[in-house]
Amino acid sequence: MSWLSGGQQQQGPDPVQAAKVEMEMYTDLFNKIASSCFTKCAARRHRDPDITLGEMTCTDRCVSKYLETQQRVGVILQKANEAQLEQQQNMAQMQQRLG
Amino acid sequence: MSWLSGGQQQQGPDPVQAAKVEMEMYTDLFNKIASSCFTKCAARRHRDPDITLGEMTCTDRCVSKYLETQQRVGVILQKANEAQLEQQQNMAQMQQRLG
Amino acid sequence: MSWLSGGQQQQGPDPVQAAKVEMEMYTDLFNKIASSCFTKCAARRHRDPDITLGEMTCTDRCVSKYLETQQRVGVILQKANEAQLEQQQNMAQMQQRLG
Amino acid sequence: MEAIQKLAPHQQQAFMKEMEAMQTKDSLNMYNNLVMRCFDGCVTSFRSKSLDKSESSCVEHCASRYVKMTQRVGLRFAEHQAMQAAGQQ
Amino acid sequence: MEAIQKLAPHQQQAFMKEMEAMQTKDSLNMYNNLVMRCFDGCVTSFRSKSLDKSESSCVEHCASRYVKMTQRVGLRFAEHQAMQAAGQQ
Amino acid sequence: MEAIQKLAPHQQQAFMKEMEAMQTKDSLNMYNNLVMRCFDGCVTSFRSKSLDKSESSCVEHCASRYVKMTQRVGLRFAEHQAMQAAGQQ
Repeated sequence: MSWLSGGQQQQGPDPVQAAKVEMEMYTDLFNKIASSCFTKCAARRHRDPDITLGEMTCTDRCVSKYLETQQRVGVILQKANEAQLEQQQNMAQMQQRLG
Repeated sequence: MSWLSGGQQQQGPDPVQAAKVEMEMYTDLFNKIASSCFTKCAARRHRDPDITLGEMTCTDRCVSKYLETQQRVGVILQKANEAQLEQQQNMAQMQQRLG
Repeated sequence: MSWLSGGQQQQGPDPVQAAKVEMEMYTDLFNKIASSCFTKCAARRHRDPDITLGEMTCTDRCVSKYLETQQRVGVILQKANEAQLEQQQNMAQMQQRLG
Repeated sequence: MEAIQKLAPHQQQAFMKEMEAMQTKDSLNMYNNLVMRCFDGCVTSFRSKSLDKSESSCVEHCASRYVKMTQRVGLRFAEHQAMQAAGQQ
Repeated sequence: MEAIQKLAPHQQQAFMKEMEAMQTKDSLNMYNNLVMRCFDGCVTSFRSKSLDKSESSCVEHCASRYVKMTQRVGLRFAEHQAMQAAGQQ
Repeated sequence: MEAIQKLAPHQQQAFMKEMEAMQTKDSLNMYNNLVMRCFDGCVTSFRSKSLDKSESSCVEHCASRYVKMTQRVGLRFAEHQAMQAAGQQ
């Protein structure tokens, strides 16, 4: 989650709250992986209570592809954040020169 | 959000909490517009990183149609609220007369 | 929600918070029933503002089948919880003997 | 509803205060969700910036049918809770 | 998990208390979401007020497969977190 | 935005503090939702453990288009709020 600290340097929220939000996000990430991978790997006709070998392998690969996706999307968001910050700084400088 | 104050006249929640809830609702509204309009205007095959002119025009119209929908649904909910309130008042009067 | 107290015997959270969480869960359950049953019983072309007799009967049956589903899934989760607890206890005993 | 029944009188007062805040938030959430559901279901073309006649009646009918449906679900839901509570005593 | 690792000992105690409350809430949310997912996936006709044989076995199988699946995702997820943490030291 | 406008100066300070916490949480939520949306839209086969070339460019394009789209929605949304506020005075 490091791409976040870049833009918002403030006196910093209370550490226990920050840890709580981080845990909430990991729980949300975990729930989303379980939900997406269940839909993609095991959501056909529920004929019996167990998951097949094929569904287990699919699940392992789904978790790893999901986390790779999270990593790549994080890089895109960080670049977009930096581009936006730069744009704001250029605009601020321009206004000073014209001000 | 004014249709809300009609029904529930209470001593009123703490103003900072009320402002926080209002901001949460605007953020939720914004996220829902972005999500719906992305699905309707730009969610085909992601062949390149930019959005086309057509997708931009679609987005502008989508935002304005979404906000018009929000306004019309708000009127329907306000009428339903008022109808329900009236019904409760009639029932209360009836019980008093029978009481 | 009784299947929950099984696993986590702790000094117990503050009673008002526990009651608040319980109410939040009932509200969430209610909203999910309304959403699922609207999709299954009434979400065709919205040609007029009222719901038909057939849609009302469908709704009544949908609520009762949903609550039966909730009850059956609760039993499955309780069994899974107990199985997991037992497994943890066996592992703990085994470690003691080997420790 | 075990946790709620176990509340002592003074705790019930604090609980009621929480309920008021929750109800406001819940009805705002229901409003936002209903707008999205009816928009997604009724609005599919973007040749103009405003809703045409059939789109506006569709979103209005969708909203009013959802309200009526939710009221009916509320009645059935309450009946079931009452039966369950009676069953447990 | 930077924010959690940075907690001082006395803060960890407060954090654990929050975790207990969060875990209870999270498992109730998981329960509500699982009921909705299995209901939507298994129940499509409303000629009667109670689940028929095939619907009840469908929702029960759906729930037990989801639990097994979540346990497996938990193992893989923990392995990835460990690998990532090792990668960063 | 009635509730926010009615805040007294000292309340605005407390409100700003809440906004900072909310913004952090909101952008983390947006991040988690965007990952799920692009994963669901772009990744459909599980013959291997890592994304192939077309899957990785699909999730990256999906993310960068979503960011651009959200910026445009932000502008239009702000214009509408301004028009509505002007309309009410």
